[in-house]
Amino acid sequence: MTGRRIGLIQNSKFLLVRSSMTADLNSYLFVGAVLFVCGVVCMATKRNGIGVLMGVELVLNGANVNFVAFSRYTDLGLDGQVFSLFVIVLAAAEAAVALAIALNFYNNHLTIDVDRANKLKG
Amino acid sequence: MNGESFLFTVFALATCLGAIAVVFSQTVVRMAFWLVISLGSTAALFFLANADFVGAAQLLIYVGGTLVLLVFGVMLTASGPYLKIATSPGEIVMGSCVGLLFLVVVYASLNGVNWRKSPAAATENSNPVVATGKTLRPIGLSFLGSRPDQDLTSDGDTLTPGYLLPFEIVSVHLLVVLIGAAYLARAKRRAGE
Amino acid sequence: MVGETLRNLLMIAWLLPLAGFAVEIFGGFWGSRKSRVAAWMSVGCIGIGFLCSLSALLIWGNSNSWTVLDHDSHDETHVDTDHAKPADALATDTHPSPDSHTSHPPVVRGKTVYSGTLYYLARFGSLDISLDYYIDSLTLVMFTMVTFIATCIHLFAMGYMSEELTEELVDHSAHLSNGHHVHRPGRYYRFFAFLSLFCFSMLGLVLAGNIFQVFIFWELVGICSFLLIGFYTERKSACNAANKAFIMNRVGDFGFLIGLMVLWTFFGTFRFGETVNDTGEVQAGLFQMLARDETGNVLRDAASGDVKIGAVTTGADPGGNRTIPYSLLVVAGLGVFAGCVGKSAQFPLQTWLPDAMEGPTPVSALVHSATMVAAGVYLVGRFYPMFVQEVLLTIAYVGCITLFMAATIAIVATDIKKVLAYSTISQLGYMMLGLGVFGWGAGLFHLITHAFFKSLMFLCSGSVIYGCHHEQEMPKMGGLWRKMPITAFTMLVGVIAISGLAIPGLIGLSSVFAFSGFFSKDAVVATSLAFVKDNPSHFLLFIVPLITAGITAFYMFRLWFYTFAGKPRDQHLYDHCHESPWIMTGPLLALSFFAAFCAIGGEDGPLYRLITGDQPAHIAHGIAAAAGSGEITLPGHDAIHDVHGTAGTLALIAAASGTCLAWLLYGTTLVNVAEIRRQLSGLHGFLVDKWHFDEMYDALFVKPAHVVGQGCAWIDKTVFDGIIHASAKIMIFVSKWDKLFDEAVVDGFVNLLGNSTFAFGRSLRVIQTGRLRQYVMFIVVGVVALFAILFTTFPG
Amino acid sequence: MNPEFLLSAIIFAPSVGALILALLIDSKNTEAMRLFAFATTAVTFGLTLVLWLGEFHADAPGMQLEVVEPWIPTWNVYYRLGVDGISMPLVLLTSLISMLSMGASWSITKHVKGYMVLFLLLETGMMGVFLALDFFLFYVFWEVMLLPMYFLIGVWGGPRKEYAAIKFFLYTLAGSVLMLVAMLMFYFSSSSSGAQADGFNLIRLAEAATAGTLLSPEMQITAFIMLFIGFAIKLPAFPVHTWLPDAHVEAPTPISMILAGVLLKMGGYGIIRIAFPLCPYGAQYLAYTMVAIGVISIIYGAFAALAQTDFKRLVAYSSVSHMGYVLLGLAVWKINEQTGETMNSEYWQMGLNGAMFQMIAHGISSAGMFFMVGVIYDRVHHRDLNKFGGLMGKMPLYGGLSAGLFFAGLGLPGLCGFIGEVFVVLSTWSYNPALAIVAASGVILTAGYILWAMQRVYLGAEYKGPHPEDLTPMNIREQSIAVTLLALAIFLGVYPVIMFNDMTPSISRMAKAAEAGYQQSADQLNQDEMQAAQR
Repeated sequence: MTGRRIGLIQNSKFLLVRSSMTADLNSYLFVGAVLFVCGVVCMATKRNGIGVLMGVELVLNGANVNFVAFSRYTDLGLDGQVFSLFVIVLAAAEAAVALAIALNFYNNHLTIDVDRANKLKG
Repeated sequence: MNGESFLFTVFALATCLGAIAVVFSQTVVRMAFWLVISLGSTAALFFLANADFVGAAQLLIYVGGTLVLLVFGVMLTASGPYLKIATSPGEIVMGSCVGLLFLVVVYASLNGVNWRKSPAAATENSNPVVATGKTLRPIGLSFLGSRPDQDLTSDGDTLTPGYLLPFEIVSVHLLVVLIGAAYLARAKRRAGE
Repeated sequence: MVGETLRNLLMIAWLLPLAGFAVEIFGGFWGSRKSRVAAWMSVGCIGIGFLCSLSALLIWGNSNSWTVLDHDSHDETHVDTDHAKPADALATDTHPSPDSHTSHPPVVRGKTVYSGTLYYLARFGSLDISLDYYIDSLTLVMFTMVTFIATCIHLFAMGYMSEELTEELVDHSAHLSNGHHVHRPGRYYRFFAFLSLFCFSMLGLVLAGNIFQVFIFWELVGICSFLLIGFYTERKSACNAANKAFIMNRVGDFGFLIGLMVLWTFFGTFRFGETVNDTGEVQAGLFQMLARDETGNVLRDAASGDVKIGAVTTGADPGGNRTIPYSLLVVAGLGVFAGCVGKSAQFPLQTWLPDAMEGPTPVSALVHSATMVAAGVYLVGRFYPMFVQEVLLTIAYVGCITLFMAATIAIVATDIKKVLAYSTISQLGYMMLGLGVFGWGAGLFHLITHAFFKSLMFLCSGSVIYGCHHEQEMPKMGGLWRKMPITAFTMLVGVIAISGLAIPGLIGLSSVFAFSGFFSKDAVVATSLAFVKDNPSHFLLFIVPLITAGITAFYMFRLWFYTFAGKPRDQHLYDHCHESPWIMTGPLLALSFFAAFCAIGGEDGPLYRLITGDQPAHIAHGIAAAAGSGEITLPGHDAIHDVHGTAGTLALIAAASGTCLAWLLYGTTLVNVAEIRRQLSGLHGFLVDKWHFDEMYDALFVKPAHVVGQGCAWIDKTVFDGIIHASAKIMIFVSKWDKLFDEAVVDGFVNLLGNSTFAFGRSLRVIQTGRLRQYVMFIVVGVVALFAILFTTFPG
Repeated sequence: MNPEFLLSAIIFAPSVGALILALLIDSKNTEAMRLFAFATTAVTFGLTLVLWLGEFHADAPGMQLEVVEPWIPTWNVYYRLGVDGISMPLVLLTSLISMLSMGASWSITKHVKGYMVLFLLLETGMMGVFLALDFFLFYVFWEVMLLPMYFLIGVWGGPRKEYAAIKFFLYTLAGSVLMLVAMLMFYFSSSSSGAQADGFNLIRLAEAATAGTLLSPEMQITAFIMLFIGFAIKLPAFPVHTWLPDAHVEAPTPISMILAGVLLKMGGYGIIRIAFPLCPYGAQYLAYTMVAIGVISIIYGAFAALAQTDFKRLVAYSSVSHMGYVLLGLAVWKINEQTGETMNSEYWQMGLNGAMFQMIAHGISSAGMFFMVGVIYDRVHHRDLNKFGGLMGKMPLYGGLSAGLFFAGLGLPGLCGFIGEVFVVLSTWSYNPALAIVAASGVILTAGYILWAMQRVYLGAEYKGPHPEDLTPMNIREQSIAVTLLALAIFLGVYPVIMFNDMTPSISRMAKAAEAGYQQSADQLNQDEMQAAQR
């Protein structure tokens, strides 16, 4: 019980200490987290297929921010940047494919509402 | 607060707020707008983190390419001038709550990890190569198989080789995706017509 | 050598009828119903048998120089000679016998008893059961008598049964359900086949060398009797009578079997006489094992009172120092006698014989008067050495009751054959009585004479029935002597013979002129008088036969008067009746000759001497009363001889008065018979109903047997099957519950598992919305939850 | 032929025939199938004759022509065959009755092929039971015989065939379960004493029982009761006889012949081959019970027969009555209570021989009786005794032959039934006079029910039942079957020693071994008591 409490206190300390933003690892990571969470929430709430796609982009960007931050503030080196480059490239490819799918969907359903794509409903 | 911190704060806020705006925007066009803001700010953050090339790539590919694609998508699928498919308020509230909770979890996890790998590196703030800010050439070299950022004297097992092969794979992958996307998106008769 | 010759001759006589039977029954005679070949074959077989028997008798007599007929020394010598020399099996006379039980010096008459083994049925260790032969004077006399009478009757039957010689015979006594008579092919050949089989069985019975073999042929004559009584299978009464005869005989045989069991258990052999087995060992027979002391009583163990077995036997001693309880010896004797009661129709098993008259008349003559029914008497005589006083007394009383009862019924019978049947029973009672009161010779003497005159009378009645077209009721006859004189007068010979009439000679009874019946009945009555003199408390054993002698004369003459004398009562019948052909009257004449003269000389005559040639050793001197043996004195020859004159006179008086009464009632019209009958209607009804024996047996045995049978079947059906069915039902019930358990619990559990899994999956289906966005939400929530768990579990 | 092979050939010749019949002969050609099946049974009969006349030595008491091959070695189960004076007559009887009843099977018109195949399998089972010397093998054949019988009754039977078949099956199965338990008792008993390899060997087990080392006296009683119930059901003895009337009534004629002629003998055979030698103490201990059951069976069966109106049922109850004599003869084993010595051993042997002979005799006479009933049933299709009559006039030859066979059943001297019955009864007095008298009274009842039945069926003025026009004379096939049976009945009745010669040495040996075994067990008990008293 004690250990758990300590953990919770430590976690809450990180949350509470954030009074000012400095360009350190944690700040980047926080930005990445915000991007990631926003992307996820976007995916979860948008009924528009394009919106969902945008959420995906946000998620990928969040990841990218993290990669770059690690590259900058740890001894990881260039790997982080290289990975974020790959992510960007793949995100582009994904966007292209996803858009193609969305177009197909639109062609078939005359809408882009993803809630209509419930053929997999159990 | 030095300049870097100021700039970071500004762009970080822009990024975050843009992303949040994307979430809460109701029309696709606005979402796209806010997304541009967010992604652009992210590119700025990349520049701040000494990742020049990545930042450039971000601007070029994302803001330039992907968003154009998105906008095309919006235009191609929008039946009205401004496509609006409303999300119910309850969903938004619930999504926000879950999102906040998720943020707490993610951030707590991130903070709970000591990201600095070795005790020796613990004192160092960053990789020396990255710390110099000149990363363009090393990235190019790393794509060609050479890793100037790595300490060759250290244990060979931890060394990462260059990214020549992944690079080639990605290029082929892009080609495949292009063809595939083109195939998928080709004009077809609509169902029922 | 004499033994072998005798054996071979008698075996020819014995087996020829069997061969005849086989040929007749399987010979395809059903193809030619009109052929008399089968009958001639049968007559030939039995005729050759008669010749063989006769020559055997002659050879036997010559082998001992006819000393058996020796007039002077007879009374003295035969006593000492008969079993003093033990019977020897296969003619090796190298066994000197210790004459320990007789005080007289042995007078060697030559070997007279021959016994031996034909073949073994089975052997178990020292026990063996075989077919034997036992040849002595009695055997030979019986053989000769049986074959002679059988030959006569066969010849008679050829005429009597001639109406069977047709392809379609109308049986007027058998009716179909539509009222018509039965039409059937004639069965001439079958009748003679059965007769041959009977002759074989009867001769086997006489030749038998052991009591078990007697039992075998006992049953065989029984079945022959069954077949012959039931010859008219279409007649229900005939079938019933056949069944009744066989089953009542079986009742007697049940007792016989008990006797056999006792004998077998304690003596270990069934043989009468000594035999040499195939290892050359001399085996004692029953007669040797049961020794008697000089008073005629059986030797008994002083301490226990048990009877010693094999006390004085020679050679190998199969008995050792074994004993048999005296009571069991009595049981054995009574058991064997029970068989004789059944076979000889004695009280209380007498009821089958009158019914047996349903068979053709030659059958009645041969089987049911002359031979088979006499077999019981023969067996008592043959088995005499094994009977102790109590058994003999029982025999005497059974005979006494029977002779009286049957005679009374005969008075009122109107069917000519029924009268003769009751007369037969009565005369068999005389024989039993004679044997029972220690008149061994007298009883068997009466057996032989009776066989002649009774078969004669039956054949005469057969001739009457034949002549009257199967009318058997005497009230419809009358005056027939004019139409059928030969029959009438031969019948009269028989009637006089059975009645015991005689013309007293000038010098007392010794030179009396009489027919055979007088002498033999006289002998019986004399013996019983001697017995009663010694044992006054059993006076009935003399009084009853004496009275019955009168009754006998009465009913026999009644029969004759009714049938042959007076005026015709049924003119139609009278007009159509005729004398029988020669093939039937010939045998009548032959038999009447023997019926009249076979016993000439009485107890000094050749027949009596022949019969008693090999009589048991203890007969001559009687048996003195001994403690524990019934306390009865049995008379010896001397005692009998003393009272002979008295008894003969009394018997003659009784017979004469009976004859006179019959003449008064039926020969003249002086007395109205119907009036007497009406006045005595109660008694008359009682007698007509045969003392109600049939009803009594029906109520006592037949009905209860059926009830018990039904009960057993019911028990089987309800109780045992009920138990089975109940257990089956319980099984089904249990299995139903088992099924329920299986379905509810075991299957239920599995189904529950499946159903709950299904339901859970179904409920999960709700969250499988197909909505992408929700999935993302779930992932997020899931991740959050996972991390929450992670944090709470590993807080560090 | 190799003598050892001969026994196997006898057992399996019918199976081979069945196989050939099943595979090679066209189902439509019924006549060919019948002829072939008949030829198979005839060959089997010929083989048994070869065995009897050529190979079998009547005067040798022990097992002959033994065959031993491992079958299931891990369980010590062997394929062990042999023949002695006890099984030889029964083997002969089995093959003969099988052949004759196959001859009677011409009346079967339904599913001829199946019938023939099952019939031949049944014969294999029966032969196996009589020839097996391994308990396990015996048991297997015992069960092998059961199934074809079930189907033969259940498929080709009368109106209540299913009921009868199941009744038969369950009864017999209940018995064989008890037998199985007893078998395992012997097996484990012998394996605990180290003689595991002989755990199913009937010869060795019997030797061990003679030496008193197989089972303790108490266990012997238990084992004997189980074996006895199993065999008594088959025999059948009162009160477990009720399957018999139903089975007989419903079974087709040839199967009734087999059932009465052979199957019932297995009960008696089992008692004399297994129960007595393996549990001599138990056998002696229960001798009185067995004698009493035998006597009750005799009287009860006769009474029940008296009440029947169904011709076949009557004959079936007569079987109960007659098989009572078998049980009676087997059990008249009297001992001296003090010393344990057998008293009047020769009378017991006579009883045993009489019982064995009664089995043979009953096999012939009852098969004949059932056949005769079947002949008339084939013609008029009913069996109601009250609706017959006059057959003697309508069918004289049939009537005559029937009369002969029924007289054999009645126990008429000169026919086979007499010898067995009377020998058994004669040996009984030395055991117990009272029971002997009751048993002897059976002769009256037997005469009663048989004669009464004959009167109702054969005698009388006219036939009272339906289909009088179908009362045609017997054909040659029927005649030859009936004549064969009657000739045998006469031959065995006149010259029984031909069977006794074969049986006596083996039976005497068995009896002596059982006596010794009893003596051992009794001594053992006495010693135990003395020791207990000393303490």
